[in-house]
Amino acid sequence: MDFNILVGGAAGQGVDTVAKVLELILKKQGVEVFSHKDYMSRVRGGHNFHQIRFADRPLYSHREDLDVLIALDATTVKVHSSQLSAQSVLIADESYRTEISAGKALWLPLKEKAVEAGTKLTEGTVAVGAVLRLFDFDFAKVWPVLQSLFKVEIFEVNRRALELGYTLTEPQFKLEFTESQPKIMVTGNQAIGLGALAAGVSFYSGYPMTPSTGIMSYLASKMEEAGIVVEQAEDEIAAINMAIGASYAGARAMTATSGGGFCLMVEGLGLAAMTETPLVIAEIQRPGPVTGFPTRTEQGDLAFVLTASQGEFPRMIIALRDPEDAFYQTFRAFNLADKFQIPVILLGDQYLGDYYQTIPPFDFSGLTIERALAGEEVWKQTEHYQRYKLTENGISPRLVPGRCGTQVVLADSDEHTEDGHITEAADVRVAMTNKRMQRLEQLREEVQEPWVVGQTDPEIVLLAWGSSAGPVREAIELLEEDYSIGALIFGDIYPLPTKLLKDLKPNVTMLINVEQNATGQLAALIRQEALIACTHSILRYDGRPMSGQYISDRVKEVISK
Amino acid sequence: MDFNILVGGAAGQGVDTVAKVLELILKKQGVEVFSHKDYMSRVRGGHNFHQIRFADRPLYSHREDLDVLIALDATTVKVHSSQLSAQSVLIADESYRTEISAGKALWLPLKEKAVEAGTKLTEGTVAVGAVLRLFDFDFAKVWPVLQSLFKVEIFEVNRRALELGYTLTEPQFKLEFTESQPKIMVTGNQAIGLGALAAGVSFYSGYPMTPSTGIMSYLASKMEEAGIVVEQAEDEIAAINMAIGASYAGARAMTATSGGGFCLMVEGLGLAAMTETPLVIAEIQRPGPVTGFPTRTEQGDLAFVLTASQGEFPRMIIALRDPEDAFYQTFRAFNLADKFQIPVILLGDQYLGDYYQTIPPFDFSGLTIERALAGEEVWKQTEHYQRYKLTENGISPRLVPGRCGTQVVLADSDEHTEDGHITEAADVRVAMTNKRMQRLEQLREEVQEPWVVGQTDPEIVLLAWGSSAGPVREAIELLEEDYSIGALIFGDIYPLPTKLLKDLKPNVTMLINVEQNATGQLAALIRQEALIACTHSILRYDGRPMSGQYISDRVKEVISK
Amino acid sequence: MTTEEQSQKLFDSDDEIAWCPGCGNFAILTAIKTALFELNKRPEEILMVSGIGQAAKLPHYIRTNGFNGLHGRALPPAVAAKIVNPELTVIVHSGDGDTYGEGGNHFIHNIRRNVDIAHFVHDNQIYALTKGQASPTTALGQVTGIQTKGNLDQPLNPIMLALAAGASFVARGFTGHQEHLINLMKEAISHPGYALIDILQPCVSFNKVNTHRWYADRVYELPKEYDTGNLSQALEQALEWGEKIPIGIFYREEKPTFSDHLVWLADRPPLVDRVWEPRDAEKFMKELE
Amino acid sequence: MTTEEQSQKLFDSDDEIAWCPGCGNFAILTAIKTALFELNKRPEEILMVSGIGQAAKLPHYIRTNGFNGLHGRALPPAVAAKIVNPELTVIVHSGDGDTYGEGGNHFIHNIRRNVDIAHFVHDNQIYALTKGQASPTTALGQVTGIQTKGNLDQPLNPIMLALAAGASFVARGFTGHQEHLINLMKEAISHPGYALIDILQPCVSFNKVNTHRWYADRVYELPKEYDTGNLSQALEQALEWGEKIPIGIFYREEKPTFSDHLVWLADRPPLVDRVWEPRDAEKFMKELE
Ligand SMILES: Cc1ncc(C[n+]2csc(CCOP(=O)(O)OP(=O)(O)O)c2C)c(N)n1
Ligand SMILES: Cc1ncc(C[n+]2csc(CCOP(=O)(O)OP(=O)(O)O)c2C)c(N)n1
Ligand code: SF4
Ligand code: SF4
Ligand SMILES: [Mg+2]
Ligand SMILES: [Mg+2]
Repeated sequence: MDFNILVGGAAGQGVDTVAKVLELILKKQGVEVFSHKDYMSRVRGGHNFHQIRFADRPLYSHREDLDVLIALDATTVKVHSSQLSAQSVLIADESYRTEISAGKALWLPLKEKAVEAGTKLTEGTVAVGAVLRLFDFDFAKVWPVLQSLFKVEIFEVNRRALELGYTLTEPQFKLEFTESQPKIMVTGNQAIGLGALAAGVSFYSGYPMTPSTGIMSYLASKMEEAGIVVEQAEDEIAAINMAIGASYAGARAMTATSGGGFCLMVEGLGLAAMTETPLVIAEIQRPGPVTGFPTRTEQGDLAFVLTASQGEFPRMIIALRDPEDAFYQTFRAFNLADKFQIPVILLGDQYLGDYYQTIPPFDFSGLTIERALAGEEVWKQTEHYQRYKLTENGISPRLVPGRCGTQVVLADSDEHTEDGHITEAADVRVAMTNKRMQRLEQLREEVQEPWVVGQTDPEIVLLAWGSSAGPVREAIELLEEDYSIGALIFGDIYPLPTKLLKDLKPNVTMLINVEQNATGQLAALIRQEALIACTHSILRYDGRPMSGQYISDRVKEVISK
Repeated sequence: MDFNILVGGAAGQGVDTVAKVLELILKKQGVEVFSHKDYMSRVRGGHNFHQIRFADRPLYSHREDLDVLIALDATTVKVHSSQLSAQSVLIADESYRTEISAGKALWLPLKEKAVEAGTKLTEGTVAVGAVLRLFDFDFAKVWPVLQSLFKVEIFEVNRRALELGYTLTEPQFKLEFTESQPKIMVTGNQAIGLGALAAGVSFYSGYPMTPSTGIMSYLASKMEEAGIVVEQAEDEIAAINMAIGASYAGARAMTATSGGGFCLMVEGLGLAAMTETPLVIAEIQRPGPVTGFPTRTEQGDLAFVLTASQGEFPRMIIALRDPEDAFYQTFRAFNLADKFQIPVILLGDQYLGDYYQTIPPFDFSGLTIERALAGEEVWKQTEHYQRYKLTENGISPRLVPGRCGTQVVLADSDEHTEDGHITEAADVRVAMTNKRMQRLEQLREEVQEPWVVGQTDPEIVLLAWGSSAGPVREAIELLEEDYSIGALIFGDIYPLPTKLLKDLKPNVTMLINVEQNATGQLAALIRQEALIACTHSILRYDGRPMSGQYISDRVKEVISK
Repeated sequence: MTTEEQSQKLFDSDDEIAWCPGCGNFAILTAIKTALFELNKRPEEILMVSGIGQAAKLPHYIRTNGFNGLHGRALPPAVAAKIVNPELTVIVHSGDGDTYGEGGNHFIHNIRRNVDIAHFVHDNQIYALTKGQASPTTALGQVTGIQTKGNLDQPLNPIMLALAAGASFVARGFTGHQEHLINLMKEAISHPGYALIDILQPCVSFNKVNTHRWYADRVYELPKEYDTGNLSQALEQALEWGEKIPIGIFYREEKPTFSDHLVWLADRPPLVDRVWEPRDAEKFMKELE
Repeated sequence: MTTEEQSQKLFDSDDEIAWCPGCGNFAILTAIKTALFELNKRPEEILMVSGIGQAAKLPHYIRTNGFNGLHGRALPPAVAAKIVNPELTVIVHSGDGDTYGEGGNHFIHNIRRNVDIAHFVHDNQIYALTKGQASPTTALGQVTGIQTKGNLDQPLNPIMLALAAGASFVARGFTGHQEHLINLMKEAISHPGYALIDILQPCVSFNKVNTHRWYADRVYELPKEYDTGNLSQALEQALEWGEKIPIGIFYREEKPTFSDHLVWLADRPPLVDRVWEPRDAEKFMKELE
């Protein structure tokens, strides 16, 4: 069982609500859900849609071919009816009636029934009812969902609308699934927020920027319960500098933004590194340059964050692969930042940030917060504490100001002595640079090798990173019957883990980087770090995410050339 | 003939004046001069020095071993007397008398004679007199220099001081040189400024930041004569956005900064690219991260500027190799920016920016300003003008607002249509991305291969870029008698010209990147772009520039290992 | 045809407007078109500059030259373009977040420059395009999707701030007083030097506090007798915000503009028309000999 | 021992001072040490935050906790540190360029936050560390190495700006009135909320206009009778700059500070002492089931 429903309409028409209702009803039915949102950078009008896919096995990506198309306006019919196949069903109000080339069109009195239910605003709910009937849904599980979503005042009218819709269609598809383990349904941005909460983040400063804002609003919604501060800064420069100040003062601190905001954080990134202040930054990519496509997806900022800021310093970059990975890696990022006293950048993107996926609940039992702060033995010493003490492993014992007896803590952005004072000495400079860079070498040992998917010792190897993980995994599933194919999917991306890359067998005939950008940024990094060149590349840069099917098709194209 | 004089003292002691007097006198004598400045980030006190080298043949770098050491304080004696050899002479006031390990110490009554001349402030001038006598200088050429440097009020007392100093020593060194062609003496920053003036820059906005400020003050000193505007912005964000606005409006515009300021320009860089507004940015590097060593030198920002800003777009990066190169490349940068409607980044550093070198006068006759603006045929057309028209070569005809009849010019930072209107269309996105990136391919054809120095088909090849050009050239001169050695010195660095790299003969046994940074940024770029890995590297990152001798010594070390 | 209709014709853009029905921005768009028409301006003489936000989309919806730059960075390119080509009528349209938040530093410092541009802030007291976070003018305590416990930062008073920074023309308008707004715009455009109008602009989608009604109930036009030349009084007047909200010109003063200081350019053509050959710079090289 | 000597002892740093002999910064350093001593503060209770510039070197020259960050960015880390650990006495020392130029946006917006910190601006009306360019407070027309035709931008009035942005404590000091300055500092540090002192600080190396003499001839202390609680009067008073320059507290008001708004943290330990286990977040996951 693997179904795909698209609901589309103009912004402000309630597309989001219809999607939310469907997602939750599906989740409560116990099926696996993968729901992807495509929206424009406007508040009313335009064309937005959700593709809600559900199945009886875990789903890793959206799909483009539809089983059901719910069109809340004529544009949706026009734009999406080409995604219908012979077995599909189109549901739309009869006023949009037109010719479609494939599938069964149900031109229903949605608007009329909505008015009958109480208000024309429930047109979408009527459509949901019609869809539920198509799948012969268990109604008992529907009401609680409706109740949780709608305020009492409007629950009744929506209930009526749903029921009216239910009468408009006949069962057509067959749901097949076994009751499964309890699941959570979560977006990448929520998972990042939750991972940060688990890690004990207590100070978040940020500036709104699509598609990263979800992280901030998620954390802001937990301010009271978690007992933390989430503050909107005047700009991204303030956001990162505030987070650094908070971290220096002893809090676990975080900020998030998208590429444009990250531009303004670049100097602060260097400040975190130079002052050796732990910091976690989530960069949720959208297509650039600059304003670009504010609400769409791309993996175009890897090269940028790799070397952002002047001079040289250690940093860790983790590309988030799916919501589950996002949770655990965000948690890990805080520990790594503390352990190495460095900035850690989490690279997400709009696709990952916004899609909903059902996954098993996170396991909190294995998580331990490791602050790596120096203890009393350091601050009770009689000598003056030295923030930047040269040590064997390049990590100076870290104390928190006002929490270390009569010691004081001096942090400095100039090149500095072990005490943190400005210096101009050549030898101190060399020692401090070595001390900083030494931790990059340690990081190289800490990094996790990419996920390995598909066959062992395959002839065709796909290389991917971040949110392409799911689609690539699905592509491999589609391809592995016919081809000797596998994939390496990078999460830790800088320093680049190169063991598996270097272990690739000589029988590899095609090495294909699969990326959501125009230049192949992972491929460039691999050339630089491992001297390995990809033979082919699959690049998408129109702002739309790759699905498993898309990748599979493109791989076949490449092979057949 | 090849002499080296160091003059050192505390900031505010007149070290700069002594150096200036010596440099100018030397230049007027007709010798070649290379004078390098080492200064601290403070206004008074500390320890500053100039190393003034002169010879009867072109000089490409400073030297560390001294013929004459002028110490205006005890620190200078302490720090620099180790640079003296048996034949060298130390000149210092008798009050600093101490043991030195090599060379002849002349402990002279400099302070006393200064007071005798009229004011103790002329101590340095007395020392200059003593030095002139050491070299038996032609006095006739000295007075005009003094007159040009000192206001009438203080000329007399300085003249007296010089004469008094002249009586304190005896000739010791022999000047040997033939009268040569007229020369100019210029720093890298001045050369950049002059190149920009020649190219017709008429709007410069910047924010002070060492070591880039020299460009701004040079241009500011020509405001009236050149009829241009130089405006200090409130911050670097404003600086670059103003320059972009000026360029959009039709002026040739420029900004300059150092790494920290460039951090704040990163988003603006993308804006220039996305709006296809020509822009020239000089990034004069200093050691980072962040504040780092404000007045010292490093080549640590190459990796940063290579990929700064989110998303992907064409840019051109030119590393400036010496003042002469700085002039011509700055001029060229404006033409390239206009031709391809892209940002062009000039990478300099403190060493290049501040050292004085005598060079042949620039040849203005070969320079042509190419604005590459569209003409009447475009704006007189009846259709509406499209700023981002898709054309075969990816370059849209560019018009200037208010200078194209009744047409209007719309520039946009979002992804846009050919008209410049915001779009969300996937196909337009792809077309526009291709259009932008297409120019990168054209740039690849435009780039200049690196300078080739040393032997043909050598076994040892040094790879260097930017301001290391001079020192590497000198190192090759020192080494080529004993070794089969040569060097490639990159000016155009992105897109990286790879022809000569790929043409390297198989007999190359050692490929050594020579860089002023800790990680080998050129080597990384070469791995990425040409899949060629260096076998060794020589890296210096203590903020001090490499001299030819330094590189030569390090090369020998590498070879002997 | 009415002025409005004529202006629509002259300044009509073929771009589809993406604002919500009922948005205050429509009134501003109509007002600026009408003001420009009544001032006898031609599309090609105008340059509209904006940052990013709902307000900042305006340059797409009017047919003039346009530069839609970065969020918060409308002013720097605007003043530079004006310096390069003083014949352009340069107008900045941007949001309250754009101008006073991300762009706050340029706001203050461009007031100091006093370049001859007009600056129209669509002040809906909210970040609209990003879906409703507090802006620098959002009331203390107002709850939003991010200010879940109420806005923690006291709001800025743009009028006060502009006066304190030394602006030579400071006004407040309201989208509900269309004629008044058109007149303000005409005055601002005609004023030599930097001219600010903070325009109260209801956002029907995200600001449910400062609605059209809310504003309409409070605003009143500064009386004819009000002396626009008295800075102390203007500062006093600017403090009024609450039960009653004054609109109109708070302060106006003629003082030297940025270009008045560029005395060395006085007899020269605008920079955009500068004629220059590389050889013209040779004299500067001579100084280095 | 005098207070000054005692304070020197307690707060003495072993770092060598890199300021020029005769620089006004020395007086500020002595004043802050004395003020802290007289307030019975201990080095470890204090956090000194600065940006980059001559003024911004101060945290190196005093033995307290210190955060010497980026040019223009002293305020953001300072307020954040205070939010995380309200027990720290947080003081920002930075230059006029740092604060009003590069950092202008943080200046305005942190006034809005009203976090309980003191902010001491060493206002030498020049960019000193970079060798003498105009700062936002440099006079119109003043010639420098970059303002070769005279400064083109009219100066900011920091007092006015702070008042307009809603600061709860606004004062001006002068390095030549040491006792007065020490008292101002003590008041500012004790003030609950954001407290600004703009300190007139002669730069002997680069500002040959606003010399010690120049200031000394002009400054006068606001009289005892001056009412520090009257905003309109403060604005009026702030306009005075020229033949006479008032120093002292222009305005002071007790209003809720940033932490007063954090009601949900009221009964909890400071964030720096927050006790938290990953499991404590599990409840948030339950909401996603
Ligand atoms: C550097 C950067 N940061 C953040 C954003 C996201 N952003 C776009 S518009 C906007 C706020 C707009 O608010 P306002 O200026 O008041 O305009 P409105 O939408 O209310 O008209 C923000 C935060 C961005 N585009 N660039
Ligand atoms: C991002 C950035 N831009 C520019 C600089 C260079 N810079 C250092 S200090 C300074 C000006 C300092 O002036 P001010 O704050 O008035 O301090 P002062 O030296 O006068 O005490 C500048 C422009 C920098 N360090 N970082
Ligand atoms: S969101 Fe608000 S400001 Fe934006 S278009 Fe809609 S009503 Fe206007
Ligand atoms: S340059 Fe000016 S501000 Fe800096 S230390 Fe010297 S006198 Fe003080
Ligand atoms: Mg707004
Ligand atoms: Mg200053």
